[in-house]
Amino acid sequence: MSVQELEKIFLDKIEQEIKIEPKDWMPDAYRKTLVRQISQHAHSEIVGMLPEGNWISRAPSLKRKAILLAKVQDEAGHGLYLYSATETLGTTREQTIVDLHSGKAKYSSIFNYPTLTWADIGAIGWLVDGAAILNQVMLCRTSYGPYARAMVRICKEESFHQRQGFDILMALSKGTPEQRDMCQDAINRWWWPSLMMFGPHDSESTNSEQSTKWKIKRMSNDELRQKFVDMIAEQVKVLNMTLPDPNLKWNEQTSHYDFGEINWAEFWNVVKGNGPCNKQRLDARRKAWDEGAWVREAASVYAAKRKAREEKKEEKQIA
Amino acid sequence: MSVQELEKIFLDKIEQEIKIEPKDWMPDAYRKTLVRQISQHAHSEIVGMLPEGNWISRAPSLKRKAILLAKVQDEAGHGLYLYSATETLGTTREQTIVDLHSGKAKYSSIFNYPTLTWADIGAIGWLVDGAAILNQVMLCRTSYGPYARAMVRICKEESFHQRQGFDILMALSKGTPEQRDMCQDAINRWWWPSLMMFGPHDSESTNSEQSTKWKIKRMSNDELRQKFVDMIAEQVKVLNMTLPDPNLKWNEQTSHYDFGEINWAEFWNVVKGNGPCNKQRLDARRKAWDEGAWVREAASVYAAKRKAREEKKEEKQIA
Amino acid sequence: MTKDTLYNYTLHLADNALILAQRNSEWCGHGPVLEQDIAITNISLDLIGQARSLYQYAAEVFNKKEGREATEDSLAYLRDVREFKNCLLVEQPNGDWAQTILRQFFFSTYQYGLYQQLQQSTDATLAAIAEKSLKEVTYHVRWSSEWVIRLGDGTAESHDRLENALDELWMFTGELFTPAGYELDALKAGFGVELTALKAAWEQKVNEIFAEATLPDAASRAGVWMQTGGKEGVHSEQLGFILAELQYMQRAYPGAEW
Amino acid sequence: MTKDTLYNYTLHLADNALILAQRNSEWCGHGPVLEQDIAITNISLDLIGQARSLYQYAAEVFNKKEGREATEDSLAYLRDVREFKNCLLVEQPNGDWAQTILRQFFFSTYQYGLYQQLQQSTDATLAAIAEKSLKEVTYHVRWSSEWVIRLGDGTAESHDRLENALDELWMFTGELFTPAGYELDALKAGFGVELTALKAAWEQKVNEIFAEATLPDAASRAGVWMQTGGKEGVHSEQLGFILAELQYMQRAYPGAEW
Repeated sequence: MSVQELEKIFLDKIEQEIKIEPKDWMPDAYRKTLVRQISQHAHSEIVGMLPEGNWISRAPSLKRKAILLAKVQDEAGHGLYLYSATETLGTTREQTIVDLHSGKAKYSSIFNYPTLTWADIGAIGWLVDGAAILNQVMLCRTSYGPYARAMVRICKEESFHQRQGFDILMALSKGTPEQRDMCQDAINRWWWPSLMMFGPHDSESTNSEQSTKWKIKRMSNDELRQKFVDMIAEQVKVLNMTLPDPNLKWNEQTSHYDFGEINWAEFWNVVKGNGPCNKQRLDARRKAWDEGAWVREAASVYAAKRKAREEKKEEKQIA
Repeated sequence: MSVQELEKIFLDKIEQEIKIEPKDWMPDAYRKTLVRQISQHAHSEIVGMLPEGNWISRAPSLKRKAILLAKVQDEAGHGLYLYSATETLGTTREQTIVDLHSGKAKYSSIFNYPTLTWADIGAIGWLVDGAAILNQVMLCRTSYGPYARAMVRICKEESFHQRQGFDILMALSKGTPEQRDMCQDAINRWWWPSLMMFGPHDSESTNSEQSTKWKIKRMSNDELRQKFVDMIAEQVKVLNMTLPDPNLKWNEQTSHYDFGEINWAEFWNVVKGNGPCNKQRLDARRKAWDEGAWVREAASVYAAKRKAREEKKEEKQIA
Repeated sequence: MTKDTLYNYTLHLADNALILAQRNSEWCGHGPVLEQDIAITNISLDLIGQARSLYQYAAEVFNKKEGREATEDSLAYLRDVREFKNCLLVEQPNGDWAQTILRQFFFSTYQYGLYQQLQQSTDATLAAIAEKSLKEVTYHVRWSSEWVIRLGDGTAESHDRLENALDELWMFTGELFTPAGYELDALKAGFGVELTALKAAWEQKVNEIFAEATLPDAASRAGVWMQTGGKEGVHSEQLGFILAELQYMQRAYPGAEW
Repeated sequence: MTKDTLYNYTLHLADNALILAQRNSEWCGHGPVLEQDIAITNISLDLIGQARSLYQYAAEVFNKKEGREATEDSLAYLRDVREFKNCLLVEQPNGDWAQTILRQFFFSTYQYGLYQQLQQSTDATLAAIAEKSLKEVTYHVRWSSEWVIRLGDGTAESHDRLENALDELWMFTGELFTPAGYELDALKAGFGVELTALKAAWEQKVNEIFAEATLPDAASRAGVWMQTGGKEGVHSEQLGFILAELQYMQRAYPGAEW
């Protein structure tokens, strides 16, 4: 078949909402876009373990410690699903990780902010996971089968995480004056970075158009962001807290909340590597990887030895 | 002069309380005994920095933090004086340290016990420095000049340290019930090891006799120990605390305190390397030394470069 | 005395679980392979679960006796280092992966024997916690055994590192089988476990796994002096630093609900 | 507002000194050479001394205003991470000797310029503290400068390590000269220092020492993004762990006298 014919079949499937599967023909650019997006998503899960992991040893109760530990572990699990999805596209986990460590691959910039107080763990659950979910719910219907299926599994756990985050803040909001301050302070620091998670305005977003055509994305950055603002602006009332945006206001005409302009200079600066924790995060990942090298090597050498022994045994039994 | 003549001069000096100086002839065994004893003393200062250093970051007030830091620093200074005294006998600091790290040289076994609470810092000052001082005061009159002079300097600071230790315990003894418990508990744990610091009974002490003849030592282990018990048994009353020895009792006839038998099995076991912290202490010293290797090398390479440059400059000026 | 014994004995079991969980959890996000990051975190979670059940029970025992309000969190977060009753083994630093693995293998193998006996405890709550935990511990033993074998029979480097871990940790294994006062009292009272009787089975398991891992057997270390004290609150200098982090929030915000 | 400004400004100066002292003191007993173990401890001691004077003064200011009982220790030991106002530089980990040296060199050179100006402060207490401290700081600058040169112009390894330290630390030097709100207010009120004016002299000193150390000059790093936030309480993740240790005793035993 000619490339044109293959491309037609591919586009028809997209049109008819038939998932593209690993063995199907697909345009190089589609494959590339997916590898970039899924691995970026995988890295976000893995790097995202660090800011929250920072509070595991100091979680203020045994129950909260267990919940946090389980949550960070879930993120490792999500990383695994997503690395597997990338592998179905012909890129190994190892290669993907090398790209992260070299700075070639990106991860969500939100994880370049520090977790300074326990309330940050609540704010991350509520705001960061809340923003992530909106994106992920959309991706449950993405056109590439393995990615969509990974997303279905992830979404279930993620909404659980968001509730847990909200629950942390709820406890703080009902607590002592110090706890309430801690809660408001965390919301103040995480609000704008959360809005940035949806990416640049649609008008500035270079990859969006093609991704939408291929049904990798099914909603625009600005649409998702608006949905998020509408959701959080309501939930924050339950906490008796406020969002740090004087321009936030319900708009009767649009039936949406209006909100202030994002500091895009900060966004691009953090993407470029200049956030408060970019270096720290990458250093931590590289260190874990480098210090684990001898472990991975031992495991693979042992596996080979064992396989060789078993084959020998089988040969003997046959002989 | 024959060896016999030299030896006679040497012994006459000892007899007449004239200090032996580095350039004087001395018997090999005298030199060896001194090197062993002074370097052991130096190592005790340096290793002794570790158990107390363990509480610098957690000292409970800024004032106490400063006092503790200054104290541990003084110990480093004492180490320096003593390494210098060893060097006057022809053994370099480096060689002495190598012997410590290989386990060939010893240090006072007391530092192989852990500092578990803040009260331990007080107990070390009061009991451990208190025991050390008795020994050191005696050594101010030791026959080898550089050693005696180092001791004079050390003694001044050490008695200051003992007062500071007592002061820590005094504050605790006047404090909350938890603080008083902490104080008594520390005394309970440090009392017996302090008594062991004076070494085996005179009847078991192999090096003592010759050392006494040479006036390196001027009091026996048991004499010093008795002096210590008599002193502490009085001071502990000021603290409203007790010593953990049911046999401790004033003896009208001897005008000394009687006290219970030391657990010599424990003593020898810790000397042999089996104390709670022997491995930890030596590992810490070795780590500091090994990780400092590149620093020492850089300093010496730079010094050489600089010297060469200065010589070149001088040559030019002359030419 | 039984109430005190039961309280102390239960705290000891809880402290063991909590401190090892705390140590293992330091790996979370920093493991050598993603799958093993997940596995070691799982073990942490199991141990925190055990610790919570045990602290809850200890609090119940305490409150009945004292008429005061201990909770799982007050017991975990508001006792200082001399009141903690965990054995020295669990507070040792993670070191490298070999040291973490070996610590887990030693401890889980011990805990397996302990909980098997504790299932027969005359104290129904302890028996139930032991029974419930045994399934988890069985997995911990298997997982850590496999890793001991993998590292011992892997590369020269992994073998060396495992031997090094042995040098670090062997001296803390004797305490597992040296009963503290409350353990002897618990045994007399009928709800405790005869620790010395567990030792033979523990050594057998260690030797079996060490043989596969091409490590010398336990007998080769017969001369090593065994450290004790942790169970009676005389710890290594490590524990104070663990508690400083663990307890910071509860100490800094007394009485707050989280 | 002046009282608040004075309080915050003084706390900021105190926090800088305390946190760097705490960091440096981690070396005590673990230095590369005995003489340098003593030297870095000396610097710690000087900084604790400065911190104490400053906290005492901040407490005085606070107590006059609030009629409450702040002390040097309540200020050092009972504020949480968001209330600390030290710059990011001083809370960075010790790393190796090169990193510790470079951190000290950057900070002391800054502090030298700062205290020189502060001697002229309209606030007599701050002026007196600055004057008293300046002698110490002069020595800190000299000592750390000598080490920067020694490491930069020493071996290939020491040079590399120093360059690596530069990569770690340069991004935290901008904050030194970026005034926080209370610094601007302090300047307006007449007792503060014009930070931006200190920068040129700082860079000149850095360049001079870097030249001797065979390191590229400051201009070569002109593109590096400067991190800020510490002075306003937005710290790195390091500080929480520093405080957990630093404050443990005061938190665990509230109200006790030591």
